[in-house]
Amino acid sequence: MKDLLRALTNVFWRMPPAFWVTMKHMFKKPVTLDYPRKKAAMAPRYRGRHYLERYDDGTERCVCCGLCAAACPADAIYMEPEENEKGERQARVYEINLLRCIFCGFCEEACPEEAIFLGREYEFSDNNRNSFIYSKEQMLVPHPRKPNPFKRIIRRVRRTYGVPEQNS
Amino acid sequence: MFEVILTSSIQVVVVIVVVLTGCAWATWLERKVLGHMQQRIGPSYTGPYGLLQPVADGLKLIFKEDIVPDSVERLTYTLGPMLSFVPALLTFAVIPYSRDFSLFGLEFKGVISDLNIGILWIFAVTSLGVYGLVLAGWSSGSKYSLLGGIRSSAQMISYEVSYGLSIVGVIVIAGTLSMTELVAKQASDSIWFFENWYLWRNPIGFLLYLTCAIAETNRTPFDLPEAESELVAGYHTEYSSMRFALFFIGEYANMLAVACVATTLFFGGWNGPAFLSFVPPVIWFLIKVFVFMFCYVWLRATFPRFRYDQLMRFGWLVLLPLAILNAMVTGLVVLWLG
Amino acid sequence: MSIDTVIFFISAVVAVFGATMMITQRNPVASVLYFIVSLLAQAVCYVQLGALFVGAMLVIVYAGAIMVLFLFVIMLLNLRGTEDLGASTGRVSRFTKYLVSILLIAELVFVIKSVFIPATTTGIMSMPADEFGNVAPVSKLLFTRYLYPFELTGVLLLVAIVGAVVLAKIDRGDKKRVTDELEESAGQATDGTAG
Amino acid sequence: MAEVAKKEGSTSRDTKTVTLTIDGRSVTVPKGTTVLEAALSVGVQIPTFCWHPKLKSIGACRMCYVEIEKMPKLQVSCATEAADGMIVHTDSDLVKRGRRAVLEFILLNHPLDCPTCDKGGDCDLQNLTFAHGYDDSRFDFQKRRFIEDGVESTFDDLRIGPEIILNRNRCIHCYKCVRANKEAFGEYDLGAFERGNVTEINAAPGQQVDNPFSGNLVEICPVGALTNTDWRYKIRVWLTQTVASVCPYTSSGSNILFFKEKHQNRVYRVTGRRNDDIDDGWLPDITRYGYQIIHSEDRLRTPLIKKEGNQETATWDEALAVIEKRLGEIKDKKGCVCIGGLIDPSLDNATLHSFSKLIRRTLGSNNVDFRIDYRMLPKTSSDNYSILTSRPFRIADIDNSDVIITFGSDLLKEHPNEYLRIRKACNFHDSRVFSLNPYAVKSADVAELELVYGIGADEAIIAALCLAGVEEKLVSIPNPDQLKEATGFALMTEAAAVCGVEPDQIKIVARALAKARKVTLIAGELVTRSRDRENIASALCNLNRVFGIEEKGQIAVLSRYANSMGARKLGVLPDPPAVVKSELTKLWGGWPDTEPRNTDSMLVNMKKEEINGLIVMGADPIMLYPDREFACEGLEKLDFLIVCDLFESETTALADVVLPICSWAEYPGEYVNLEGRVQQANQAIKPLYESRPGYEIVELIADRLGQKLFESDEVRRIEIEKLLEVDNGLSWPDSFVNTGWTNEEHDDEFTVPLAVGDDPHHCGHRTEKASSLVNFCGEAYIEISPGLAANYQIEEGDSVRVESPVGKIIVPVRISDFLDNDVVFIPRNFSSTPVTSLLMRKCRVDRVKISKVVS
Repeated sequence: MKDLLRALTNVFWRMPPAFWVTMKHMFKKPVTLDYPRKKAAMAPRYRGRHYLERYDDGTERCVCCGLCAAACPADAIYMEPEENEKGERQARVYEINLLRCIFCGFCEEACPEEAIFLGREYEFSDNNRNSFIYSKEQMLVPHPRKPNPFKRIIRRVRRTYGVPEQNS
Repeated sequence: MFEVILTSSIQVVVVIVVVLTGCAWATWLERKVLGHMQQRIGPSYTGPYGLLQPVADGLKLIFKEDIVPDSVERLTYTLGPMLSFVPALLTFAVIPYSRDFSLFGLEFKGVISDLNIGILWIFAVTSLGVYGLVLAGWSSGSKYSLLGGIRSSAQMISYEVSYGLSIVGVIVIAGTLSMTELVAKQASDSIWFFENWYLWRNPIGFLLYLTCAIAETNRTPFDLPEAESELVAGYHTEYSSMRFALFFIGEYANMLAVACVATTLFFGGWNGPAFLSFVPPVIWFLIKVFVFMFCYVWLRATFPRFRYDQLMRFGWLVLLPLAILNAMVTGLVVLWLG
Repeated sequence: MSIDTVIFFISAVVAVFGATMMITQRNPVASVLYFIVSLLAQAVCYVQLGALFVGAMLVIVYAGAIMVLFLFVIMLLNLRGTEDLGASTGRVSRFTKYLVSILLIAELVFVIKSVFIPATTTGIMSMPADEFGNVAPVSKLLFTRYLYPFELTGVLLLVAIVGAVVLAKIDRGDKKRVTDELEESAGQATDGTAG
Repeated sequence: MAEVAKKEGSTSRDTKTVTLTIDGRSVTVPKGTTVLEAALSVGVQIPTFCWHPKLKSIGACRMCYVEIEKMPKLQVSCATEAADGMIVHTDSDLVKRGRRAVLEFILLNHPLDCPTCDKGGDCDLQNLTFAHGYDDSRFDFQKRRFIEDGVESTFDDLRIGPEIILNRNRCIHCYKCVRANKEAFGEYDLGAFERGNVTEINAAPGQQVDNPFSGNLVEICPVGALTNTDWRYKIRVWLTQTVASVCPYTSSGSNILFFKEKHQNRVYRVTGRRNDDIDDGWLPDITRYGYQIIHSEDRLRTPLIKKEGNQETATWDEALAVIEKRLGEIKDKKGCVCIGGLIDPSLDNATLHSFSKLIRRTLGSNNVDFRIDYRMLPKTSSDNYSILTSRPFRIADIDNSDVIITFGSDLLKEHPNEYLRIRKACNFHDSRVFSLNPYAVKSADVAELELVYGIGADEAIIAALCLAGVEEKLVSIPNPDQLKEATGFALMTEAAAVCGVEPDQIKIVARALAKARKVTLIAGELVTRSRDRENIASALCNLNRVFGIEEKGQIAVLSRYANSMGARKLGVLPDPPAVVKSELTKLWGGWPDTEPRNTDSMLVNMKKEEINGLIVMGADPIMLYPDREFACEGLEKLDFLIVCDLFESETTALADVVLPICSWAEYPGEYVNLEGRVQQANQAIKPLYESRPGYEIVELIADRLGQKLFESDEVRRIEIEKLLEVDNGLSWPDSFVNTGWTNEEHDDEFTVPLAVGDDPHHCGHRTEKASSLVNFCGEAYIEISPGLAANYQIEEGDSVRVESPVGKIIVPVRISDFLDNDVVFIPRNFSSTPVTSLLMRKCRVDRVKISKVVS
């Protein structure tokens, strides 16, 4: 009997407002975007795909130290170092699996050479998983630079090794 | 004799096509309405307003791989989708969608088969539909499917009785089991064209019918057999491709059938206002059915799923007593009023 | 022979076939399925005889409700394929088995003899009266001539339901006690490891 | 740093103790212990850079500051001797400030190039800075920098050895490398130059750091100043996992750690796993770099089958089918005696035992041997030799022996770990070391006295020693006449004259032997690979009897290969000692009653076509058997030859079926070192290519031949365990043994005695596949004394033609700085220059003729 009464009160007293709520929302403006046709404006510090940076003379900044891979919470970075013709350490293989990446930016934080940073592009879709594993060549492409990203570290390196200031 | 066979064949074909198309676009309707109710857009890419989405979905389902897991019982696994699909279509045999009419010199009846126990036919057929679900769940050899199957059978048993009893009121009032007669008795020539609808004479019966019918068609908030948050996809977890599509169409065909029966029993069937007699009666019928379909979606957008014990409690402790009460009271009143 | 007769015989054969298959299957689910086939064929027979109401009720009640319940129970018990249903091997039960079989065969012979041997014209093939097996006549019979048996059957079912409920209740009580004990022992075990 | 501090130098013999308090804990330690060691012994951790448990303290880094009450300043705990009643604080604020300041000074000139530094991740400086240092630098001026290549933009790596790379900017001047090099290895190729701010560690002028222990310098460097090319820019250490294993090159079984990357199925480096009983934590370079053969490109990848003269790749099934058919044919036609087996003694116990069972039970003959590189083995080995190889011997006991005698052994090449032990005994315990060698060897530099006797006069020198003991009345033996009779010399001087040694020197050794409280006598390969090893063994038995060496120490002929001891104990010989034989008979329920045939007699029988089938497991007889011509002839006459090896070799080239075998890193195995200690080598990586562990191959062959060798791995394990427990029951002879020495005649044309052995950076026939070891030494050479070189007017780097009666080779010359007589040495590890082609199996001393190649 108690169930019966409760059911009846529900039907006649509580359900109509509930229906009203959904009906009301039907005529509100949708909060989602008609995505591929309209694109959302990204926040200024949005983190998208990764880029690798070069020095002004064209050599890669990345020395393949592995700190980004160590910092990566998603274990998305794989690298194999090698020795270049100058005897310096650099990456032979540097891959980021964007399917695993959670775009947290820790790699950017961890990088002691300021060689990697996350750009703003977020549209990468494909029908093949392998194409989401970005290679070094894919990430070493020209890209919109962040304003003076390396000023601090360049100054510091020059100071420690006593390289005279250059106008660049 | 030949003409009868011809006309009924044409009718059968037309009805099947209309029902299947209706099912397809019912999915579109559901996605679109549900989207807007949740302040989303819904399908918008395939055709204008995403209208061709059902076509795309259908093509996708046809071309998908038909996976048959190793652990299934082959025969019953194959039978499952058929058993859920066929009874849903059979229902439409006794639904009157129009008055008798003639077209291209052929005389058509407004119904495929005018059985004198039409309503019982519907109940008999829909009660068989549950075998598809149960057998699919059982034969899949998967725990989720089995649970889905068990749930659907338990739910069916629990709500079938109330379902049957909920229409007793209307039948007692009308004194007939024939669908065409039921429609005819609700006709009215006055400006208040809806004055004879059985909805007014037996509102509790209508609510009971609606509730039980939703439960019978496994729709939200009674969609426990395929509760995706607990059972992956319930009884059809292991199905893919067209086998899955058969379940899908079966479910929507059942929804349509329930909407048609509700229209016929409580909303005067194809009867429309007399002053708009130039409109073909089938249009009125379709409008009413559409309203019911919309209500299905509306309901889905509004209410969460029952918990299993709530479902059982509601079925046995609320619906069943109410249904019995309704049948008895209506019977007594009819007896008393002669 | 009209088309109705043909359909009648076909469905009759199907009904017997279904029944036979039902009792010979090892898989309980298959048995249920064959039984449903048999029931549907019987319903067709009724319809062919003009008893639409009886046919529909057969489908609704037996095929639609009771057999679903059976299936539900089978699935709950999860009897699969060739599972041994526990044939009893006692001497008495073996004896009873034969006795019952002999009785059943005797009964069958008797029935067949009484139906076929007289060869009267009022056999199974004679068409029944109009309105046979439809709503009104059946209701009339039920509420007049057979009212008393009908109500008695109701009482019988009620007794069965009450009995089932009582049995289930007792069972549940036992389970509760067992689970209580289990919980207690589990609690002790965790206490032990914690200490 | 977690290792227990037990400094060898401080285990002083007097047992006075002092008691002090460290961080509130009372500690009692022997007098002479430093505060640091006292603290470590009770588990108080003190950070250090320059301290090393196996080296003397110098207090260079000052990181180990502690506060000692009543002392005005912080004290360097590694150089402060613990005294009674000291109250030491290791964790006070003052100490913390002191450490921080020290680190700040150390980091003053240390570049922040951790991202490119190979040490990053297991760097002491990183760890300790993280634990104790400031988190930012206050120094804002230019760092000291050594510019190596004139290009300022790059960093400053300097290659100071074949494998070692030095970055002087990173060096923090702990001097551990220099000290280890000097104290532990006795090498002077690395040193500290200049003073003050510009102090630098560097290779000695004109020298390369290429000593056989140079890898340890890299391991103990606390920063990335010394790195090696093996690990250079390969992988970060935190991506690797370590697996404990043992070395398959040294017979002491150095304990090692594999650093493996689990996803790549690859081993990246090997470091030491300090075990004071065996290796003290020092690894010879063979061990450290020898692992590279595992990932050599030349590894055999699939089984090969010879078809119409060509070896073609095949599947295991095909190869095994061929084996089943052909071996079956030989077995049916000729009988089992016609099948033999040779096995490499550096394989693990399971493989050795399975192999022995395959030959003995499945094939039913006694033709099984592991002694591939011994010439002219006697038909049955005598007890005198066997007993010398099986006496209890402990490496750690070398430390506290006050007299150590090495006899006929170039330890540096044969047993590097024991060499370091002897050096340690010399440095830390003032032990007296005497070296008795047929020719001068480098490892004799530890010796107080090196007696170089005439080559081939091994018995004579031992006889001289025995006689010196008697004549000088250093020992009293009951029947000196019998000794004289047995040795064949009446007087010590007679014997001394035969071997060309001053009698006085022999007397010195004899006196030391007689007075010694504890003796270790090690006999090595220079005599044991000799044709007359039985005689020499008898002579050693006599020596033992005269001086009672075993009562006051240990005497042993050390086995050369990693598991020779295991092979002996498991009876993988044609005629194992009777006890082992009976145990095996018991285990297997039978023993083939055929004539025992060792490597030598198997080759003889092959030549006579009485042995038609041979299974060679991991060995390369053509390369190592000391008569190449003879081995080749024997193997070529075989009907059917199965070779299981890691690499293609000359032996595999002759084989009808070649099967790839796993290296020791690819399956778990047990090895018995020369002490009889069973050590476990764990599986580091999954088998590479299609290779399989040796025992598995043996069992597959046995399965094909219709016998299941072992019911289960457990059965095999139990059998091995039982065999290893068997005491071979041999005892010293109860009287002097006749050694009967005669001088060997030789051809006048071939006059220069030739010594053949391993290069210090190589071992056996496989290490030339390890690229780092090839960097140390990549080709054969002839080592020649300056005097001889002057005779022939040849200079370093010239090519000479070396001819013997049976063959000739052309090799470049190295003028030796230790050879002083006319013996020449040629390493046998290089397949391009097969030195065994100069050898004759019947000779005791091979003699050659040298002529300069005029280009």
